[in-house]
Amino acid sequence: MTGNIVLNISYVDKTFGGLQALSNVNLEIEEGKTHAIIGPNGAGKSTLLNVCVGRIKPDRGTVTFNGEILTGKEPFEINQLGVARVFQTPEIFPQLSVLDNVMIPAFASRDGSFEFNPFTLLSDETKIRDEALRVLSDLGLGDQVNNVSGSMSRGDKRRLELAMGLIQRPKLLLLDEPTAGMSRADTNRTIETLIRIKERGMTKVIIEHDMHVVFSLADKISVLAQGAIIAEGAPDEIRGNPKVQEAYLGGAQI
Amino acid sequence: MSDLKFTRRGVLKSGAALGAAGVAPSFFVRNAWAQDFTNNPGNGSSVVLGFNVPQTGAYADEGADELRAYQLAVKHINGEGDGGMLNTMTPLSLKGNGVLGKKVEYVTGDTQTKSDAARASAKRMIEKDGAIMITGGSSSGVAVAVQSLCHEAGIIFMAGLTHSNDTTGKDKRKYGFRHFFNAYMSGAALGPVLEARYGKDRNAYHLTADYTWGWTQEESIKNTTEALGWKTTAAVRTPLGAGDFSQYITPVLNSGADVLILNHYGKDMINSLTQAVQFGLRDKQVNGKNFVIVVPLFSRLMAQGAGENIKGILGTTNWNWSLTDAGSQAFVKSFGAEYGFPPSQAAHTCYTQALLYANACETAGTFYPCEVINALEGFKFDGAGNGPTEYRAADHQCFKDVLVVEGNENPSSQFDLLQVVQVVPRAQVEYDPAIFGGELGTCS
Amino acid sequence: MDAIFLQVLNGLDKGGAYALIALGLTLVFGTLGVVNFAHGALFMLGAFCAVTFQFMMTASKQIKDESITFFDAYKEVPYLEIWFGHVGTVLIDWVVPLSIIMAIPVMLLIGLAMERGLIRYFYKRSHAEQILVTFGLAIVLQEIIKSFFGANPIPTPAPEIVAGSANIGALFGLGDSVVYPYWRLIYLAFSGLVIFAVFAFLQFTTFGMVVRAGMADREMVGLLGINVERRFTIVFGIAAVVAGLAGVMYTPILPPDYNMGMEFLVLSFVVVVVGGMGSLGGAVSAGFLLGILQSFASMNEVKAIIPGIDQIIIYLVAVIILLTRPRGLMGRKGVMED
Amino acid sequence: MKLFKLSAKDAIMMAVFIAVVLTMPIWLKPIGAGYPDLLQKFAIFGLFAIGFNILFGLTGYLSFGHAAFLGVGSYTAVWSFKLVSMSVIPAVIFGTVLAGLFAVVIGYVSLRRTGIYFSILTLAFAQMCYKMAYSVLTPITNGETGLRVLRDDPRVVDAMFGVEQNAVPVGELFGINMQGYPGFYFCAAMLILGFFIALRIFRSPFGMMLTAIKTNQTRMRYTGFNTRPYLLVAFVISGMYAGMAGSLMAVTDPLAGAERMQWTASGEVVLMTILGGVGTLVGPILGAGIIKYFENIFSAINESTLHQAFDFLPDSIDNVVVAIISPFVGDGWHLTLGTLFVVIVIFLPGGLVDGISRIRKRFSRKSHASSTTGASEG
Repeated sequence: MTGNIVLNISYVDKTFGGLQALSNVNLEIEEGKTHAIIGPNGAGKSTLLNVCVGRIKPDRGTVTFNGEILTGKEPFEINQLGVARVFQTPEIFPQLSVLDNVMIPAFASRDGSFEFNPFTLLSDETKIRDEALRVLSDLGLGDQVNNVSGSMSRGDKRRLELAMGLIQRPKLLLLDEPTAGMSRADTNRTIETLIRIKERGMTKVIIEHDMHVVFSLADKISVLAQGAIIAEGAPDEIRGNPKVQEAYLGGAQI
Repeated sequence: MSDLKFTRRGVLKSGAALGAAGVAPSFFVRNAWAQDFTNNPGNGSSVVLGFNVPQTGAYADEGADELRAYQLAVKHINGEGDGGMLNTMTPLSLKGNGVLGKKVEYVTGDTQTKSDAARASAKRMIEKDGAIMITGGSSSGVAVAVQSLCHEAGIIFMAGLTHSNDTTGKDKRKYGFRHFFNAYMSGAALGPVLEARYGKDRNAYHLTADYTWGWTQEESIKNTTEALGWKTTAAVRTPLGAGDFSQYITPVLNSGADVLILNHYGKDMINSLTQAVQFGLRDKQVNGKNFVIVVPLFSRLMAQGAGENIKGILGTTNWNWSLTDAGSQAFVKSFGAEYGFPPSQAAHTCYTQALLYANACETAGTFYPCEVINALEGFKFDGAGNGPTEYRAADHQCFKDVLVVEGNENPSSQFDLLQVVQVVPRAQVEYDPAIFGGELGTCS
Repeated sequence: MDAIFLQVLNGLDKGGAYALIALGLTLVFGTLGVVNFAHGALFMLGAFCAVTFQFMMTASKQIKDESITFFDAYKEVPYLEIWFGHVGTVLIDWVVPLSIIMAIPVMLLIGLAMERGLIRYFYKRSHAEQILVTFGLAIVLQEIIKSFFGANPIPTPAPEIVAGSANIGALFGLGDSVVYPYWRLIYLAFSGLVIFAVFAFLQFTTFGMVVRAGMADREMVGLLGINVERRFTIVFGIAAVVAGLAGVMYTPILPPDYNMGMEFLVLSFVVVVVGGMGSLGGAVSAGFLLGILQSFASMNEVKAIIPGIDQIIIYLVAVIILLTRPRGLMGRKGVMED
Repeated sequence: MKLFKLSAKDAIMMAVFIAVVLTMPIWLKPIGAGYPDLLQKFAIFGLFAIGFNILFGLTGYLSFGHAAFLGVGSYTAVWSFKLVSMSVIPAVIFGTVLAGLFAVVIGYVSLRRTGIYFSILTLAFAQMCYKMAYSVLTPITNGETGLRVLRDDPRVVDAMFGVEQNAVPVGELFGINMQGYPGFYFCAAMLILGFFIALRIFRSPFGMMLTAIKTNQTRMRYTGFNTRPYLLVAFVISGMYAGMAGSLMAVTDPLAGAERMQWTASGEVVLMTILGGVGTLVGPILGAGIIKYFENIFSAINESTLHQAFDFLPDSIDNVVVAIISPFVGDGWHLTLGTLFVVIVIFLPGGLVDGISRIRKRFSRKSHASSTTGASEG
């Protein structure tokens, strides 16, 4: 163990009905690193992220972030601590413009969870607007800022999602399959962006199916199968791990 | 800007002083006050009356009948048609050439049986249409609300159907006049008949509509019946517009009461009566007596809705078309000839009110409200149905005979729903105006 | 004891009526996702089916009252009585139950026409627009009825034989004062029957299965290649018939007038929502629950403790239930929550 | 002044709005609506609808109980007239604040639920207020008759300064009676103030957050916003608008009746807003105007007025025309209103304002690049 542990998931269990979605999951995320969680469909990856952001309450176990216990906190409180999440299916504000979509999270990180400010004008918020424009053009959405976000292509919506996460400058960014449904070119562009952020030292947890993405970004990989972590290590270690191969291939055979 | 009306008070002071002197000949008075009172018709050839009746909601049919009566009254005042009660009313100053030589025109509005809507409608008539008198309505809440508005605006209000004691009691106003009878008079008229029919030893159970009118009626009837020696088992308040009253009727069954008094009007009355009869209350025996139902305020229009259920049920009414006096006959005849069916009590009251106002103006020789009020106060007349009638000066309540009626067991026609049991003479229903308190205010 | 028994019975009776009125509303809510403010108008139209049928059956020969000359006063003798004598009298006496025969096809047609002609264009529109259009439609329907029948309630009595009250007390060994009107007992049984029929239809027919699946997950059913649209039309028709039947059978209890639908509208919404959106069982249980509570709240003993409780009990219960159970009694997640 | 800053476009809109409102007595005269009472009603219900739209239009929460706040505002204002002073200033302030307090309580409870559950909760609260006001609370509300101002009410402040009252006390502002046209201009000033505040809310980050909550509340929570206080503030603001509208009703006509709280009154403001255009700034005012116009003018047309209007036609045609029109006016005004609702929803989806801008767009055939509709449109 070298770095500072930012996120600590310990002994987390979760069952849905009779289905064991997570069983005794322990995970430590180091500061500044990109940690990938991989595993076959239904392994519990998304459930794990949901536990982290407060969407799902675990039956047992705790999640701590920089020493604060997250379990039992409201999603907005968790976000205010510096944990942002990028959703797998785009969760944007479809009726608002692309720019508005990005400005909203920026307000959240500036003003906190609630600010009563009906007497300032949006048009006066130049700082936030410039920041949003910068993030958008970084992600190649600069030409779409005034479009209604709901009418964008799926790939663009995913990038908008990413922009909404990035503008908050979170301490920890949780990415749920950030490139799913993107073209190869878009995927590569996203990878580049994420590498650039990595250089800035933001901690990231990525759930991903695309091994190309995983191996280009991850410093560390955890493998989840049937709700339990079956392997953990550097990318190279995971690549050669027979248990991982079995989990993937075995899963495929069934 | 002739629309600016509410600031008249200061301006009118001098006018009032002149009015108090009250000696000037009428043509002089008219000219002297040409600009002085709200909606003064001045030298115009016509005068506008405002007919404010419910056109939507539960009382829409009653409102429609009121409007028919008003239209008929306008015709007669203007000298069209057969003249109706103009031929029978005495004393009468109207000549059948309009009022003071001016043709009567009218505007209409919808009260919706809501005080807000009624006031809005009345204000429109006053501010926009230049109405010099407002009349109509089908509930006491509306009557009281519009009456006080008219008082403020300096416009005479001739109330339509309103039965609460408050209208000419604690909420009476100098500018408001009521021809219709009230709950107290209902009680006073009903008492002796109840005693004669049902004896002195009875237990009454009241179901009362839970608002001002219901309460005053409950109180009046209770006072009467308790004076007879009846006991009051319970007086239960029911929500207005409850629809289904069964949950209030079931407790009556084993309460030991042998009389059910329904202080309901309109749809509430139809529903509660229909349901009470369904519960077998009319055929029940309690304490060795026949159980009876009493509906203190009856209306023929509403009784239609209760169908067979009203047969044999006692109540009171202001007027019924089957009356045989000359005034009633004349009115029924011209109303029937015009519309093909007999008028309701609401129609009669409204028709009479319009005529009384017009006549008062003619008598006073001016439209100036204070003079018209003077002419109406204490005005004694006959030939408008219900025998000799007086507009009492002290509270602006009309005193006349009250009809005790019962649901007709064997109607001879589709309109023959109510049968007059007794015409209770005026002397029996009169009371001291002081008992209800209130203050008329002054005419300024 | 007698009093309690009577109030329970009364509560059931009220509850049956509430449940029946709410049933059609929740069906339309749950399957079509439409906020139907015209549901009360359907209830009212049903009642006026009975009125119309009564008018037809009692079409009368008018025997003029010669003593009155200035208006058309007459005594009516129905043609049915003239032609068929006693049989005619019986037919007229039974007019309310008989009008069910007419009400079913008429209400079905009205329902189908409403859905095809108007409602179907609003499935994808916002709830706000659904409210405006159905409210507008309700007003139009009301005004049409008013122009034909006037604003006054019209008496529509139950058949003579069931007009009185049954001595229930004797049946259960209670006092003599425990009587209850036959017609209300019939209404209770009838609502039970209709509710049961609707449930059975949804439970045991393939059509019902698809509708239930549609209530659970509309897109899913659409994806299966089933023509959901046509089924929705039929569901709306059924809802109209149920509302109409509730109206027909209610006429002897509440002489119908054009505005009766509006008066029941708020109540039926409260029942449906307290029951939980998208749940038929919830609507029915909420109907009975509210009926019984209302009946008890109206007892003098209760009112003596809390004055005015009978006025607000329904709303108070609605608030308490919605605060303790987020989706009413049996509501499903995600239905009408956004 | 930063507080009064507006973008150039909005400043023009504001100026036009002020001009249009203040000249209402002139341009409404030809259509028969230029008399004080109806003008006051336009302003008051416009204010009510603007406030309702801040909740419904921005957050999407459909309250079916806003009439309760209208009623509370009215009763409070009348009590202020009775106990404090005939001056309208305390009346309006007390009415608005007390309605706001009611809104805090009702909003806090009701906002625990969303969608139709929220609607029914608000409806239930309002209906309880109405039923109580009509019956058991009569000592406070004077029940069916309505609460009125009487000459012998205490009025402590007025008594202190020895202000004499007329036989019929009337609300006043610095000695001007708040009835007739002065009353209208007072209401109009409040409407303009209300419109300005609404405009600022629409253009503020706060307004943007409300719109975002409407669009995707779940996402807002994961974006770090506690949505509940936003919703509650919006609810309270719109409740205060309703309270102010209610107190203005009492100012122009010192009487408060319970039916102002009935569900039909709540439904009316919903209809006004939808009719004009949910989430638009001027739509609700337009909707309010149309409904009040129908209620007051169409209901007053009777056959004889129609005959007068079509007098220029030959008798036979006159009769036919009158026969066709008369079912839709007078006691048939509901029919016209209902038909209007249906027609507007079908042909102008999104309400009048949205429909009109759509039609304009179709004619101008502009490029579709910036076709933002909804929340931020005027």
